[in-house]
Amino acid sequence: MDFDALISGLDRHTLDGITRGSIYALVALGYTMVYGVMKLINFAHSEVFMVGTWTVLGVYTVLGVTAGAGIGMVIAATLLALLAAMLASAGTALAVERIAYRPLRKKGAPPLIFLITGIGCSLVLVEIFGQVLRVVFGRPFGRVTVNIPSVLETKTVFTIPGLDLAVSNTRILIIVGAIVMMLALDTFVNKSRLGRGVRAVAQDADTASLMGVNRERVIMLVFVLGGAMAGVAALLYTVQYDITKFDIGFIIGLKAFTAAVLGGIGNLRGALVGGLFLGIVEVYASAIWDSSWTNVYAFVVLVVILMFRPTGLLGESLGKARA
Amino acid sequence: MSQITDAYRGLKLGERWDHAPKPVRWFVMLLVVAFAFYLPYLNILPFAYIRTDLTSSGSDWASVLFLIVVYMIVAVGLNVVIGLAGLLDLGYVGFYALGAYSIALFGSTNSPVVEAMQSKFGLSEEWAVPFVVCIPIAITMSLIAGVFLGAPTLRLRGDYLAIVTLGFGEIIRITARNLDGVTNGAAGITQVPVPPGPESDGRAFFNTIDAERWYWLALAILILIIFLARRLENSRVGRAWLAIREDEDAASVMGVAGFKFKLWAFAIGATLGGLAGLLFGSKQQYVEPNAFMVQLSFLFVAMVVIGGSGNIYGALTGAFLLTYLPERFRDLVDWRPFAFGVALVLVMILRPQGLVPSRRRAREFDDRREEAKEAAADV
Amino acid sequence: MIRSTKTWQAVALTAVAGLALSACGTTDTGGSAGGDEGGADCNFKIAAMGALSGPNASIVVPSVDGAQLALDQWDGGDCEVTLERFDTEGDPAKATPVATQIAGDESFIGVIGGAFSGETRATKTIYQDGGIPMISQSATATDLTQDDPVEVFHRLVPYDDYQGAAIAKYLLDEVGATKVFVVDNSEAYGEPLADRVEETLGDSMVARDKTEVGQTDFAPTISKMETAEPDAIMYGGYIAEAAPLLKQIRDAGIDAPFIGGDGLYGADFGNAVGEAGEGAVVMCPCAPIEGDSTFAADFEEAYGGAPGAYAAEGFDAMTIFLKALEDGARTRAEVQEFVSGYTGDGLSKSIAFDENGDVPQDQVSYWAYKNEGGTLTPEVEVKPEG
Amino acid sequence: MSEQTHAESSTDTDVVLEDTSNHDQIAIETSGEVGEVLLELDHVTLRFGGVVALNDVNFQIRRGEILGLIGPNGAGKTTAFNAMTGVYTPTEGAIRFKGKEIAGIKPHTINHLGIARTFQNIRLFPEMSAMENVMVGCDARHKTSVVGVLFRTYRVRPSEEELPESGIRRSLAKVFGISRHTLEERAGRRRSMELLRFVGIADRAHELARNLPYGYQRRLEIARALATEPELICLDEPAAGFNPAEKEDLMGLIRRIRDLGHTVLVIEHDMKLVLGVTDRIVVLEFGQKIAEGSPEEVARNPKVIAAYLGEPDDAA
Repeated sequence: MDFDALISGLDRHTLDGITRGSIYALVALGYTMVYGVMKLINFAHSEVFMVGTWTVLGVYTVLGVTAGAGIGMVIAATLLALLAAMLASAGTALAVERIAYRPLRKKGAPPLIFLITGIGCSLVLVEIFGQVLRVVFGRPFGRVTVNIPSVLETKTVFTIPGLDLAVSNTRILIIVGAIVMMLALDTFVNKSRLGRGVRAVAQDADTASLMGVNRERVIMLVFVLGGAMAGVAALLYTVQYDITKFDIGFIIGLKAFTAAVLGGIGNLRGALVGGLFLGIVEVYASAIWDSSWTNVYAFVVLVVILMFRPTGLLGESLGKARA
Repeated sequence: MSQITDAYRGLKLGERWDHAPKPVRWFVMLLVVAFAFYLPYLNILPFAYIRTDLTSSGSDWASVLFLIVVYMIVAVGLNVVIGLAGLLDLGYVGFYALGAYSIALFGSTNSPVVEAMQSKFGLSEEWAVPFVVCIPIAITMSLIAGVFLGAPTLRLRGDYLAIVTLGFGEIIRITARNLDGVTNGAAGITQVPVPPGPESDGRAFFNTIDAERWYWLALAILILIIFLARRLENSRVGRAWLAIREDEDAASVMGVAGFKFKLWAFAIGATLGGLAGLLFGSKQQYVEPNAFMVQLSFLFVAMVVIGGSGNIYGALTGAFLLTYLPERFRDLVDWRPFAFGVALVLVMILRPQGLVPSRRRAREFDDRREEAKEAAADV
Repeated sequence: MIRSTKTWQAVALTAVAGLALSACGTTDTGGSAGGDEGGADCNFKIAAMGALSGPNASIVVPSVDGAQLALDQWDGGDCEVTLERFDTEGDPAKATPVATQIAGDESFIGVIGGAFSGETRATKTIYQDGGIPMISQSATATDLTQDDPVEVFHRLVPYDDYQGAAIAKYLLDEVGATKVFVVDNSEAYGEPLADRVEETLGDSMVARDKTEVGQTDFAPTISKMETAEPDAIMYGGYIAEAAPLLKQIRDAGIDAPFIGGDGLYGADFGNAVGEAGEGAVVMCPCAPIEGDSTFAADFEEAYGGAPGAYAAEGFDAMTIFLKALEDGARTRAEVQEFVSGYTGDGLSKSIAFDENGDVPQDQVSYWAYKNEGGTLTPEVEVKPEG
Repeated sequence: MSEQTHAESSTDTDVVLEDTSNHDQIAIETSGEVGEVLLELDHVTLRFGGVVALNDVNFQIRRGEILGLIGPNGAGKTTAFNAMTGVYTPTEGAIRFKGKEIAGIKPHTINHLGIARTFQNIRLFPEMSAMENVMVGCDARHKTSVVGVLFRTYRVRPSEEELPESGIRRSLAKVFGISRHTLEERAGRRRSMELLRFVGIADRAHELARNLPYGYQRRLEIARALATEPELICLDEPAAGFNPAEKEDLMGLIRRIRDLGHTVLVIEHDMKLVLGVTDRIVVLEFGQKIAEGSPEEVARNPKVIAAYLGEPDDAA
């Protein structure tokens, strides 16, 4: 136990925690929106994220960009990769909805069944990248870790005076990117007509349908939005960690789901708060002890918080997103 | 597909079974049980194709049967929690691990706990807690864990419970992996004891080669458990669980002590999970933390749901298929997980009520489908 | 009552059908396929058991391919030997039914594996009960031979204790490090290895941290490194985590040399770590395949790639079994006796097993491989003191 | 055959309440005197945030009476109900049942003390049969534990009529007794069937509750509540959605429930029904009691008339 390490490096650890938590938060949005509207844990969402990371790799490979490219090229490649990842992830999410959830909804199946098809879909997606594509195309697909070239070279942009805390360009990209996307989503859900539909269905599906809100369209929208946010997370993830792998979604998904519950599942701002909180808790605890207990800290904190706030930090309900 | 199911429905097996005279039912059940005990030796041609050791790289049939029965015990336990009481437990592997670790920690001469006891009480190095004593220890430990986990968390609503239990499963595994001084850490514990029995040819009765003995032992335990679980289902306890699953507030006003019964469901589930883990650890004679990953919990839930949650025979069918098929089709090697995923999605979409749904759930499901249709027609 | 009559008819019909079919014949399952043929026949099977599918397959498949290559190149005369591949996914629970099957089928006279320590621990008593000799190409856990050895178990790789010592020696002698930062993955492979490195380094280790398998964000570890200012970093773990760890180390501006154990050894290493891994060192108890040997070329021709992890060990393991058959061994006991007393030069090292089933340390060569442009090239041989 | 008729009639106008049950088996034993105070609301106030749902409400229910609790929508009737059955805890004041404070006690414990209720919006266990629904109610009075169910440990020496007929079983039961579980199950089934007969829906005892017609569901709720052997049964708008003929039947049923020994509290909108069946009436408006007395007194009370004129009767 080394509390001194935590105290002396508090600023540094907080920054690390926010960086880690930003990605959790973005992925958590997908869980939380789907839950808000359908009261369903979309277990395949982790794989929606995974597809995004492979898309980034694909874009970089096609463009042939590597480290040390010109600044214009870097920006263009990154934006293109972002767009592609968002599209691919949103598409995957929508496909999962169509294949695994919609037929069940039509049949009025109980929630447990959705859970199993979700797990099944997750396995299928994982295996597509780990097995099917490998057999068809060979490398880089397969069960090995694959490097994604660091198009954006990590450089210290500025140092926070007084704290002696170096902030790198990748960190700025991750934190600012995550917060901007979240604000955009929050505004969309709260201000736009489509967003109001989402909130209406989340609050009371029956009343919403009486008021003329098309529930099916809202569900599609929620999957697309959640998927797109996972796509953003995928790009930021590759910028920070440089790798992808067929099963990379699993742990991120687990953490993001925890974050969503922690913040109050169904609550958009809860996802942000939960994600950042979880990231910071994990980094703090790892600084004091070590990382081999990380999941234990995360879950213990979750249980303790649920004891006192049974519906998470901000409480649930996408309907009352203005909380 | 539908032709087959229609033909099956035409037989009205369920109804016939209900109307069959009692001696007939007993006789048929006896036949089924006898057949189950005979399975390891199954060698009659067309039926023998179900064996898993026919291909050159197959696996031992009796060992696979043993694993199937262990998972069946798990499924029966989890069915109490998920199918009857309606509590979504995604950390069931935690109890399974506890059972396996209990017997390893107290029964193996290789375990640090036993070594500590030896030095503390001046016992010989051969000494360990005897197998029969390990059984109550394992059962008690999983029971306590069930109550310990359930008491604070059962007040949480369904999906919150899911993530908390999932966390519990992970905590158990990580703790077992990290506490080197107690559990040998990631290396695991070897020399887990086996049940006592007459020795022959210098081998214990329950040895690593004659897997069919393990299978028979597990099968006997499974039959006992099914018998007891049926008793629970058809009692005030079973009704209380159903009532809670249907409408917890109304049940409470009708005098059903919701929390108490939920805790019982959890504790019973935990005990069965622990018992299955104990059998697994003992047969394996080796316990290590990586055998208890989260994914195994998902597999357990899938067994219960695929088979038809709420129905004990459904859970058994699910456990059988999800354990057996991957072993039978070992030839597919690398394609098995993919096939498994596709099968999960397909089966659930084609048959959302599960393969062998409880008759209650099947009716419930038909009604819901009607409702969904009506709702769709309204829009 | 009509209904129950029908039921009875069905039962009777099934019973008759069952009897009729049982009269037709029985399948030939298990049992002594080899023995039945009788006489001087020399038809045997050798099993290879390991993770042939799943995330860790890339560490195992090359070694089994190596064994197959040895078999293909063998001229057995009257003997006909086949290699059967048994997939365990590296999971001990899945390995036991496989082991029971192998042990129960007398036509198997040897086992190559288990590939990983966990499954080996779970199955070696089964093989012991069956009396079938095993030669592992890659299970390195110390306890397998040191704590509770079984007669039938042999391995071609030195155990973790020695590997740890070799890594420490490399760090001290070749790198000249005095402040080493040791990281492990908390798993059965990485942790004991790191423990041993720590032990050997003594005061030259400045700090130690633990991480998890599946972890990608190593920020807490990096900040500990920044505080410790190490002049070398040792990681006990696998490629999947080493890649992001390395990237984050370099991003943080720490350019101390990075060294890992044989868990990082494999053709995938370069692909995974990318540019950040340039110059990283992987220590492996595997000698580079010498230039005049045709093994590398043969392997490439047969499997379309350079021999990967433990391919040479797999080749050697098969060779030993085949030599036993050449020597006239026809039963498990005879093969077991031959293997235990075997001495000879293998591809990977010169081989002889001690009473625990280990290859004596002085015959093992540790090599440090440096990642240069995505491929691991041999740098220097290290000889740890036993 | 009657099952057929009911299934075909979508409205339940032809349902006739016919009490064919054996009252000896379902009547309850009461421990107190008729007329004594059974339940008392003593200056009960209940607030949700800033909203005052009940404001200093005072009234008593006496054993053996049928008390009506009426008031316009949102007057706090159901809130008072929920407070009595443990769903809410009063902010101030006390609720006493047989002299015992029950505020803050869990709903299932309150049920065990002797209060049962029905719900305004029917809350049966939809996937259980009518019979099973009532059995859940009977179980409230049963004692068998989980261990008792599993291992049949608790044995009872059976009385003569409880002994099985056949030879071996009879001897076995004489020696080892019969498990409490078995006896309770048997008694529960018998009692449930009687109760279903009592409310007049025994013909569809084995159908899932969700498939029963509306009127049957309402009556099933009453049967389920009666099964818990309550001294006080609270009916929350039992006539909602009923046509006049059915209301007439219901009035008879309520009286017969009282005759079994239960005390009845009825919340109702329909003045005609309330005036016709109750002994005494308490009127709430905006969370306050505005009147109390016999039906005649209440009907003449100008405050009550004003309250009801201000709010059209939606049940009419």
